[in-house]
Amino acid sequence: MRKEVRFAGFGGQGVILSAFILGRAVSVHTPMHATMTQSYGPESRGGSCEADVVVGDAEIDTPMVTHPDVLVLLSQEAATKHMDQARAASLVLSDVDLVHLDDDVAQKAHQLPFTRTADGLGRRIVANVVMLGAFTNASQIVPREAMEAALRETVKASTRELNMKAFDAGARL
Amino acid sequence: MAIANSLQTSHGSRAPIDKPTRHHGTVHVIELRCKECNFCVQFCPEEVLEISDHYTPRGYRPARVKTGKEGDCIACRFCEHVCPDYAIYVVEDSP
Amino acid sequence: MSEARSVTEPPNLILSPVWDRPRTGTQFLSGDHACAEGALYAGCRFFAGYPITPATEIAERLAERLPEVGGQYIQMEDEIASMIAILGASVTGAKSMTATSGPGFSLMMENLGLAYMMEVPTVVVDVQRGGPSTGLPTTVGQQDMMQARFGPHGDFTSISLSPQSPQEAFNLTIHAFNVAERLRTPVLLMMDEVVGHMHERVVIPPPGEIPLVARPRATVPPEEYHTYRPGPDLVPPMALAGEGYSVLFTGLTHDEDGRPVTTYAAQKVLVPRLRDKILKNRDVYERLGLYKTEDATTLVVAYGITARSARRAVDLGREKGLALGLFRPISVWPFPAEQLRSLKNVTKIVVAEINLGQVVLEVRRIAGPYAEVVHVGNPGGQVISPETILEACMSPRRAKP
Amino acid sequence: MTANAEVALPPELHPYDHLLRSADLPTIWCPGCGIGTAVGALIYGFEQAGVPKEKRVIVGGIGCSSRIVFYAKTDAYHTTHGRTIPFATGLKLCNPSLNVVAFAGDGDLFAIGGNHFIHAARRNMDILVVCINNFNYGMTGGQGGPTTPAGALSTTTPYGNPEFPFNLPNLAWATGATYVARWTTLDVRRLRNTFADVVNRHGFRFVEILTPCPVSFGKTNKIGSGVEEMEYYQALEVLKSRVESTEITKTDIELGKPIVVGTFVDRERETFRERYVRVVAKARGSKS
Repeated sequence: MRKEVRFAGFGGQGVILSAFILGRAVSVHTPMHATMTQSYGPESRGGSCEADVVVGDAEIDTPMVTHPDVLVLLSQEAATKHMDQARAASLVLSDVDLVHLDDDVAQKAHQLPFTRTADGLGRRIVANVVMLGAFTNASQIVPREAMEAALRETVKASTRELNMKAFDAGARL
Repeated sequence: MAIANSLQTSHGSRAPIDKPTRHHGTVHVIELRCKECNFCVQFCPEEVLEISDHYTPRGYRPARVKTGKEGDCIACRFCEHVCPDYAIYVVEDSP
Repeated sequence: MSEARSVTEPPNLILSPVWDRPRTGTQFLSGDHACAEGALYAGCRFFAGYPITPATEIAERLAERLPEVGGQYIQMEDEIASMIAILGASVTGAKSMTATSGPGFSLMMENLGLAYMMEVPTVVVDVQRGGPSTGLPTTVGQQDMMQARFGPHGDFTSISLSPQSPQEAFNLTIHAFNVAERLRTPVLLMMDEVVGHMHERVVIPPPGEIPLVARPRATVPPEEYHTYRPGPDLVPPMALAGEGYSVLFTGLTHDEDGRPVTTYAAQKVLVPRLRDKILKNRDVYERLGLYKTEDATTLVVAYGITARSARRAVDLGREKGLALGLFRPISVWPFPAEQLRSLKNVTKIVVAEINLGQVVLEVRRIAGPYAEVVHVGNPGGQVISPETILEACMSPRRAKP
Repeated sequence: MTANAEVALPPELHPYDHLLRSADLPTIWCPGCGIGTAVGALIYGFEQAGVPKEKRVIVGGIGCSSRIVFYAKTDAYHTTHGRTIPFATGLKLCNPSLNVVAFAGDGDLFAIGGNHFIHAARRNMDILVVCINNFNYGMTGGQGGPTTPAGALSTTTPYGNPEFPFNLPNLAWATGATYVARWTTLDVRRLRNTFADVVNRHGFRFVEILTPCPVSFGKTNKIGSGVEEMEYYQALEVLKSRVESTEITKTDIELGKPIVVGTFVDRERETFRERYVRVVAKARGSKS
């Protein structure tokens, strides 16, 4: 089994952190293997941003993602850039309020209100965690307990409760 | 030298740059190390030293104590301290 | 702080280095962070560096971690200062390291040469990015491999290691320190941007599980000691600063006492020994990764991140019935020539590396007489895909001229 | 007067022979060069201050001055051009019990190594930096450098130096040195006392020693031999035992003009080491 997951959005949305949590969940809390890579630009905020995670039951050879099985689109720029990949992907998640998809892709995509849900929790910054909840549910790549454990270990203690709430809200979307 | 001369440095200015205790000493020269730089000769406050007339195997004429000045060393050790080649030293005579 | 120190600790740090904060167990780390943890595990307690992408995370991790274990991090004014500061640290017995990328690596060359000449153990990490010059600061390259081999002026022999994963970055950093100490020589860890930034599972064993090697030390009294008199393994035992040996280290050509003797006679004793010390101790550092090479007739030679594409290419080729194998020099320099020659069935070698042809020159020198040697690469900026490597494996043999 | 040339000398004659690699004497320095005088003064300082022999470390760069490592019998490291200070930095940090002196020339410390000097001073690194300032690159035959006086002749300033030199005490003061003195090799007794005073102190200490370079600088600039350059100092020296910081800019060196010597800076500042030990305490305390 080899699953390629791509998170795409803009800097500041927690794209890389999302990939990190997924990678950590797999690597530390399951016997499976995961490799996380990221596009790394000079800008840390605002620019386009991608992070990839390859999950496999054997050691990952090349970590480079070319045909993502799962594509998470968090900005219009990312969606436009990756529309063809989205067409080929077996699972697409997007933020319904930020991203407009081509009709054929929209039909199969999980278009969900990540940002709006986070705003509902009072902190837009946890939109990515809402997304991770939805992703975990929809993708079935990694057990929910592993994701929750990785999330708990990654975020600051002071925001743990909020993050767990956001994850849960995402899983229920 | 020209500039130094223009400022009227004379041999009379050969005062030590600080005050030595008045003692007497015996000067020793390790001739093989001496490079004839003249520092000791020039700055000895008692003008005890001079350049000898023989050559070391390296082609230098080593410093030596002037004949008749053997008792004039005041053991200020300026020669020993200023010598860049560790070629001269003073043994203080026991009082 | 406690005066008690474990045997793996450098002897002289008054800050009393301790190893009570190992971050052991299963972690999810970048190659850069794994390298930093490897250094700590190996007993490195001094890091001098200058920030540069994509090696900065090593410095950042060590700035946080070194004081936790009683070690020292210092950010120097440039890479020149960083390189020589770690030599100053090492002559006291401390295990020291710096980390940089291409532009900084260039600045380190002169003092890297001094380390070879003075036989000072230390570890230099180069997380390679695309060059020349500022080039592609945030993307991958493997273009410093010949600089690792021949960067400093004069004759010397480089030991360069190249990890393909964060776990290997951890393990090879420890190996690099062990080799450096054992042979009294700098060791280069030639990472690349992808391995440096990529995160994977890294398992850090409890302290003591991976053996650590200490440098040969002076044991005779000072009056019998000669700073550069080699042992039978050609490595001179080292007296540290402050041990009362009045040691004399110089970058000038020197005799066994470290005295400068700038003659041909002295040079022809010293410089060949520095070479032979490395070449005759291959078992100390040589590491090789072989994959499906037993019956391979076409071999892919690749190191670092490229080796992982190459492994996929081998699998894809095998699915098509091709007898492909992967030859992965983990110690790239000195190149494991004998092992390459021992693969008797090989008639074609594809060297894949993210440059326009560097290690391929050495492979061609070794295997050119009996195998067709093909290079597949790019000028930096992107990992070579498995498909590209496979294509090179499948392309028809060139007609002999 | 003792031996003549043909008589074998006892191995130890000079009182410093046991502190020198005396088998390698005479030194390579030219007749009339003052570096050996400065080396002797430093050895005296170590002795007078009671620094244990095994704790003495001298780091040299490249150039005539760096040759100290081949004559002074201490742990000695002859490194690369300009890099004395960062080498000494790593060494001192990893064994703070050592008494570390970076001993180098004006070109080494202030041209190629200038950046290291200012940063080590800024950090207040715990080392003594000794600069043999002979106003030119002596070993390579007398090229102009960062301390060559304006208008002075050298092989690379054949029409007179168009550049202005560094005022080293001013630079050291401005960048954070805690102790700054300037002497000539003629002031050998004061120089010796200075070393005796500062080798055991903490922080970044800087001693500039104006030194004759008869073969390169002296001859070219019509000052003459080593002893004549010493006389030149004698004529021009102005001793100021303590220069106020606002006055330190008035210690520039110009050809034929008075040369101010003395102790210019003597102040307390926390050292890098002291501050870093607190970093360690914080890192260990807050993470346990």
